[in-house]
Amino acid sequence: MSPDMRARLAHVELANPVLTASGCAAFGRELSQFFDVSRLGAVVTKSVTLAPRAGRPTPRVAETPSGMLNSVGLQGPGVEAFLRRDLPWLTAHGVPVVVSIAGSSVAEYAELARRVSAESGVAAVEVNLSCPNVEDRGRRFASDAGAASDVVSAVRTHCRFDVPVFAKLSADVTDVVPIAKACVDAGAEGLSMINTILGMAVDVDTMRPSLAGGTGGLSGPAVRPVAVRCIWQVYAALPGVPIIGMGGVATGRDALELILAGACVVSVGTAIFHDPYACIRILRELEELLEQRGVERLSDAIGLAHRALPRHRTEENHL
Amino acid sequence: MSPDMRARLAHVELANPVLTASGCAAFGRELSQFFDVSRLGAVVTKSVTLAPRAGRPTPRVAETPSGMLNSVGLQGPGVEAFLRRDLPWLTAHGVPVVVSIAGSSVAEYAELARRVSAESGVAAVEVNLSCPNVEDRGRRFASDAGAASDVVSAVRTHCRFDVPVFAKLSADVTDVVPIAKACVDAGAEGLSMINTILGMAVDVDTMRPSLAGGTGGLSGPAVRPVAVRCIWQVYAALPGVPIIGMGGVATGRDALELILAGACVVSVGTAIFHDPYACIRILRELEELLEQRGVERLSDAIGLAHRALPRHRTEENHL
Amino acid sequence: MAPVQVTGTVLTIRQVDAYHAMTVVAPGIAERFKAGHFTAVAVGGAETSMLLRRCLSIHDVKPDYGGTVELVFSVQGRGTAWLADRRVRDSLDLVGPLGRPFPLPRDPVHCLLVGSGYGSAPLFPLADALQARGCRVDFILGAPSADRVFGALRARRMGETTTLTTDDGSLGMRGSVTDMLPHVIADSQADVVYACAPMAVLRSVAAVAARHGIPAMVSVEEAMACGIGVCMSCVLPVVGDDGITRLVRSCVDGPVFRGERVRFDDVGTIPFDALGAPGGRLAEAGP
Amino acid sequence: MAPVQVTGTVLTIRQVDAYHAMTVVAPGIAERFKAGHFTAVAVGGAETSMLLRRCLSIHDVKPDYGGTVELVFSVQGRGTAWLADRRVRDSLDLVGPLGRPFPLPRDPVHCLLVGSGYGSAPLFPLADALQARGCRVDFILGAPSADRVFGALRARRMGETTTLTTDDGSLGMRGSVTDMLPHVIADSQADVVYACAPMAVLRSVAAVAARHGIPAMVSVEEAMACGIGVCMSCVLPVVGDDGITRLVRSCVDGPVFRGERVRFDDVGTIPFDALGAPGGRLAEAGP
Ligand SMILES: Cc1cc2nc3c(=O)[nH]c(=O)nc-3n(C[C@H](O)[C@H](O)[C@H](O)COP(=O)(O)OP(=O)(O)OC[C@H]3O[C@@H](n4cnc5c(N)ncnc54)[C@H](O)[C@@H]3O)c2cc1C
Ligand SMILES: Cc1cc2nc3c(=O)[nH]c(=O)nc-3n(C[C@H](O)[C@H](O)[C@H](O)COP(=O)(O)OP(=O)(O)OC[C@H]3O[C@@H](n4cnc5c(N)ncnc54)[C@H](O)[C@@H]3O)c2cc1C
Ligand SMILES: Cc1cc2nc3c(=O)[nH]c(=O)nc-3n(C[C@H](O)[C@H](O)[C@H](O)COP(=O)(O)O)c2cc1C
Ligand SMILES: Cc1cc2nc3c(=O)[nH]c(=O)nc-3n(C[C@H](O)[C@H](O)[C@H](O)COP(=O)(O)O)c2cc1C
Ligand code: FES
Ligand code: FES
Repeated sequence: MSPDMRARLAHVELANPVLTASGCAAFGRELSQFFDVSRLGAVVTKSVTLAPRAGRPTPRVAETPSGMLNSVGLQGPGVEAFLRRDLPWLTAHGVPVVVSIAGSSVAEYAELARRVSAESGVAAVEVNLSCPNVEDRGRRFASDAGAASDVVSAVRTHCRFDVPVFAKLSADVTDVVPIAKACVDAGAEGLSMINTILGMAVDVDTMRPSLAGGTGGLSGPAVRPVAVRCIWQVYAALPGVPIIGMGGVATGRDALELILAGACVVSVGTAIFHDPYACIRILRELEELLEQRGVERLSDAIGLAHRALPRHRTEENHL
Repeated sequence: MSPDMRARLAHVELANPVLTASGCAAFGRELSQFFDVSRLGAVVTKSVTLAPRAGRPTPRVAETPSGMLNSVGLQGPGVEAFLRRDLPWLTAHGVPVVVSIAGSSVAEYAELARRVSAESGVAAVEVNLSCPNVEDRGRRFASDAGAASDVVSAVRTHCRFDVPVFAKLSADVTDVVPIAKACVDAGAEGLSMINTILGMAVDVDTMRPSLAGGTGGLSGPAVRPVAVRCIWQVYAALPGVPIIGMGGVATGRDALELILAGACVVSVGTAIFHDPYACIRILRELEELLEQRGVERLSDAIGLAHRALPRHRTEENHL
Repeated sequence: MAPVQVTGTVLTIRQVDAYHAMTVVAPGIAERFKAGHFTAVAVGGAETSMLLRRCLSIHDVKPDYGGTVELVFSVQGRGTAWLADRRVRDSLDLVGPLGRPFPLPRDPVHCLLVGSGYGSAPLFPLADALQARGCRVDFILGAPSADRVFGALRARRMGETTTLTTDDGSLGMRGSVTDMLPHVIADSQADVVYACAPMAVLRSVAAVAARHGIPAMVSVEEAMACGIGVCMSCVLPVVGDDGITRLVRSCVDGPVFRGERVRFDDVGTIPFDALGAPGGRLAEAGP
Repeated sequence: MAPVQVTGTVLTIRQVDAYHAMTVVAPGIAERFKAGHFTAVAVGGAETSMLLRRCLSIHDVKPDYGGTVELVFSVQGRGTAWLADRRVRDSLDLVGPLGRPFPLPRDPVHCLLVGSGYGSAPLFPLADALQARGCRVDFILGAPSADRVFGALRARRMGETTTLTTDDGSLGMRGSVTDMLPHVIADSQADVVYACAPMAVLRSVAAVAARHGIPAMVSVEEAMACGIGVCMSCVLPVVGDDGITRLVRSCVDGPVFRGERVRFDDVGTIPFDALGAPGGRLAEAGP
C-alpha cells in the first residue's frame, strides 16, 4: 500500500512534502515547462525584497566538490512586480506558495510580511534571515539571536494571523539551537534550515577569487551533513516545532535522511540545476523508500532516527 | 627553473610546505612504509592528550558526498607513550615534527605544552582547540574567544620560548576573525585552520545515525570552500600572521588555492586515506603549478589572490 | 516547444583538429531544435562530484535513429575532459533544446555569419535555415590558430564567400575576425550580422555593425549553473525596449541578443543605472 | 613487505552466483601476497564524490601477466556497484596487500576453515598454504542461500571434507555454519579453526573453538576509512598479552585476530576497562 504522503507546515496541509528551495526555482514558471507545478508540495519563492534588486556582479557561480558557490545577491523584481505578476501565476497553477522574504531592516521585513500575507494563496511565509542588517554594520540577522528574534516578531505581528511564519536559519553560527529557540519564542510557527554556508573559491589559473563577489554561499550534497546535524540538534531541542529541511537533497534517500533527522518536509535547491525534474523524482523515490520500510504515513518517519534503539552491531550481516 | 619551495612556520624553516594534518597520519610510522617521511615539510601528529584515550565507539566513520564524517574521539596513547615511543621515532627519521596537543582544561593544555616542548625535535606546537572544555559544560574552546585565548596564553607561557605555537581554529563559529585575533593577542605565533566541521549522517536503511557518536567531524574536499573562506578572512584581517591551511586538499591545485588565499603551508588530511602518497604527490604538483605560473618562490604566492586587480571580463577568451 | 531531458546514446565521437565532435541520439531534442539553441550535458556519471551541467551549442541535428544532435567542444576543465572520454554506445544525459534561437529574417536578405573558435558550430544550422529562406550567406570564421578554426570546409561549400582569419596567420588572413568585418560587410552588402564568439569579439562585431547601420544578432557565453532560467547566475546587462537596463538571464532571455542592446563594456558589473542597482533605479517605471 | 599502490588493469570480470569475481593485473600486490591479506580499491574514477577506498579480501593471486589478484565481492552500495560495472581493460587503483595475514602452523596439523558468504574467498589461498605444509584441511561454508555460498566446488576439490549450510536449506544443511561446527571439529579432529564471516558468526566460532580447547583465527570486518593504520576508524576491543583490553586497529593489527582475544560482546562499544576508556584505565601498566 502506498504511504500517506500528506505533510503539514504548521496547520497548513500540503499534498506532499517535497518543496522547491528559495532561489532555486525562481517563481515556478520555468519549471512548469518540465512538469505540472501543482505536483509539488509547495513552491518556495526566490526571496522577495521590497525594491527590485539587480544582485551582484558576475561570475556569480563556481562549482566545488559535490557543491557549488553562488553570489546571486538576491536579484529579483521587488515585491510589487512579484504580487502583480508572479504570485497570481503560481496561485492560478494550483500550487501552494511559500513566499520567502528578505529585508535589510526589521521594518522592511515587517512591511514585506504585511503585503505578502494580505494576498490569497500564500501558504506560509519563510523569513530569510541570512541578510545583512544595515542597522548593525551588515551583520546578518541569522547570526544573532536578538536580531533574528526582532525580525521574526515583527513579521509575526504584521503577517495575517492564519499564515504560518517559518524562520530560515543559517548554519554559520557557533550554536544554532539558541537562535532557533529565539525565533520560536518570537512567534515563528516553524523553522527552515539550512541556508547556504559561507564559502569561497580561488581560481588557480587567474589566481583571483572565482566569484566576482569574493565569498559566496555553498550548497549542494557537500553541505548535507551540516544540514542533517542542524536539523537533528534543533529537533532534539524543540521536538514540537515543524522544520522545513534542506541542504544537499538530491535523491529520495537524501530527503528521507533529513526527515528521519527531524524535518517534516524538505526543500530541494541545487539539485534542480542538475535535474529540472528533481522534485518530482525525489517525491517518487521517497514514497518508494517509505513503502519498502513499511512506513504507512510520512509523518511517522519524522525524527524517527532520534528514538533510542539498542545497537546490535554483532547481529549485522554484511555477507 | 624549479621554484624555491622552502616554507616557514613563524621562524622555523621547513624544506617544503606540505604537512600531514593532525589525526590523518597517526605518528608517521605507517606512511613510512610508502615513502621516506623526511620528504614531508613536517608531520603534524595526531593530537596528544595527557592520558591514554580509547576514543569513541564504532562505527566511527561515514562517507558523505566528497567528504567523510569521523568520530574517532581523540583515541591515542597519551603523552608519556608518545614521548617515549613516537616522538623519538619521528626525530630519528629526520622529519620536523609539529605536535598537536588536546586537553580538556587550560591546565591540561599547559602541562602538555610544557612536556612536549621540552623535547628536542619539536618544530612547533599546534593547539587543537576543538575539544570540549570540561570546566564550561563541554563547550568547545574554539567556540569562544575568551576560552581560546586562555588556552593559548597558558600554552605560550609553558612552551619553550623558541617553539612557535599555532592555534587550530574551528570554522563552526559565527565569525572566525575575532577568535583568530584573540589567539594571536594571547601569544600564538600562527594559526591553523580549519578543523573538521560538525556534521551528521543518518543511515536510511537502519534509520539510525550512521556514527555511533551521532555527530562527527566533516572533512575532505566538500569543506574546502569553507577552509578557503576562513583563511581568506583571517589573512585579510591579520596579514602578518602565518597560517597552516587545511581542509579538503587533495591535489596541488587545491594546495595552491589555500596558499593564494593566505596559507603559508598546507596540511593534508583525508586525502591520505585515499592515497597514502598524497603529500608527496601534492608537493610535486604544487611545484609544477608554481613553475608554470613563473612564481619563483613559494612565499611569493602566499595571499596573492588578495591583491587588487582590475577585472577584464570581456578580454577573456574561452574559445 | 518546451525543452526535455533525454538519456541519449553516443553514436560517434571523433577529434576534429582541436575539437571533439560528438553525435548523440536524442530524438526529443533534435525534433525541437532551432539554430542557436544549446543543450546542457550532465558530466561525470553517477556518484560524480561535478554537480553542474555543461552547456554546449547544438551544431547540427539529423533525422537518423529518430533524431541525433551533434556537439562540438574543446576540453577546458574537468567536465569537458570527461565528455571527451566518452565512447560510442555510452549514454549521455542531455537537457534541451535551451535558450532562444537566432531570429530569422522574413525576407531573403544578405546575412554575414561570424564565428570564432567553437563559436562557429551553431552557425551552420543557421546558414541552412537562412538559405532555405533564400538568404545569401557569407562567413567569416576565425580562431587563434588553424586547428581551432571550426568548419572552414563546410563554410566554403555553403557560403557565398568565406573569409578565414587566424591570430598567428596559420590559416587565412592574420588577425581577428573583426579585422575583416568592415570589408566583408561592404563586399557582401550584408543586411544583418550573426555572431557567436567570445565576449570581446562580440563587442567589436556589435560596434562595427552599428557603425554600418545594420543589426547584429550575437550569441553570448556566460557561466551557467542551471541553463533553464531558475538560478540567476548567467546574467548580463541588456537594455530593454523601454530603454531600461536590466540584468537578464542569458540562458532563457538569450543566449542570442541584439548586439546594440548588450552593454558589453559593463558585462561583469552591475551598471549604476540598471534596474535594482545599489542606490540606483528601483522601479520598473519612471526615471 | 610493505604495501604498494598499483594502477592495475581489469583482466576478467564475471558474475559468480550472487557475487562478482574480478581479476586485476597488479604484480606488486600479487608478489607480496599472503593468505588473509586484503586490498583497498579506489572507486568512482576521476572526479568522483566517493573519497574512501573499499576494502576487499584477496581471493587468489596468479603469476599470469607478472601477477594478478582476484577479488570476489557483492554489491552493497555505491562503491561496489561502480566496481561491478567495470569492464575488461579498465584500470583500477589498488593499495595492498594490507593487514596481517593468517598465521600458519609450524606443524602439519588439522585445520578447519569456516567461511560465510564472501568470507569464504580468502580461505582458498589459505588452504593452499596449509596443504603445502602438509596440513589437513576441512571446510564449512555457508550463507543465507545457495547463490551466496562461495567456492563450494573448489572446497569439495580441496578439502578432506566439505560441509555446506544455508539458512534456507537451498544447499547443504539448513542452518548456519556454526550449527555444524562442533560436529565437524570433532569429526575432523581439528587442531585449529580459521574463520572469515560476519561478526556474529565469528563470535560463535570463537566460543565453540574455545569450548573445544582449540585456537580460532578469525578475520574480522570493520568499516575502514584508510586501511593503512592512520585514521583509527576500524578499531575493536582486543585483549593483549598483558591482559589489558585495547581498541586496536583491525586494518593493521588485524584483520586476523585470535578469536579468544576479541571481546565480541563489546564490539561497537568502549568497554569500561579498556585502556583509556572514559573514567577507566589510564596507564599502560597497573590496574
Ligand atoms: C550557451 C553556451 C554555449 C556553449 N557552447 C559551447 C560549445 O559549443 N563548445 C564548447 O566547447 N564550449 C561551449 N560553451 C562553453 C562550455 O560550456 C564550457 O567550456 C564548459 O562548461 C567548461 O566546462 P569544464 O568542466 O570543462 O570546465 P570547468 O572550468 O571545470 O567548469 C567549471 C564550471 O564552470 C563553468 N564554465 C567554465 N567555463 C565556462 C564557459 N566558458 N562558459 C560557461 N560555463 C563555463 C562550467 O559549466 C562548470 O559549471 C558554451 C557555453 C555556453 C554558456
Ligand atoms: C578487511 C575487509 C575485507 C573485506 N572483504 C570483502 C570481500 O572480499 N568481498 C566483499 O564483497 N566485501 C568485502 N568487505 C566488505 C566491503 O568492504 C564492503 O562491502 C564495501 O566497502 C561496501 O562499499 P559500498 O560502496 O558498496 O557500500 P556503501 O555503504 O556505499 O559504503 C559506504 C562506506 O562504508 C564502508 N562500508 C560499508 N559497508 C562496509 C563493510 N561491510 N565493511 C567495511 N566497510 C564498509 C565503505 O567502505 C564506504 O567507506 C571487506 C571489508 C573489510 C573491512
Ligand atoms: C543560486 C541560489 C540562490 C539562492 N537564493 C536564495 C534566496 O533567495 N533565499 C533563500 O532563503 N535561500 C536561497 N538559497 C539557498 C537555498 O534556498 C537553500 O537553502 C540552500 O541552497 C541549500 O539547499 P540545496 O543544497 O538543496 O541547494 C539559494 C541557493 C542557491 C544555490
Ligand atoms: C579521522 C580524522 C581524525 C582527526 N583527528 C584530529 C586530531 O586528532 N586533532 C586535530 O586537530 N584534527 C584532527 N582532524 C582534523 C584534521 O586535522 C583536519 O583539520 C581536517 O580533517 C580537515 O582537513 P582534510 O579535509 O584535509 O581532512 C582529524 C580528521 C580526521 C578525518
Ligand atoms: S543559468 Fe540559471 S538562470 Fe541562467
Ligand atoms: S582503517 Fe584507518 S586505521 Fe584502520
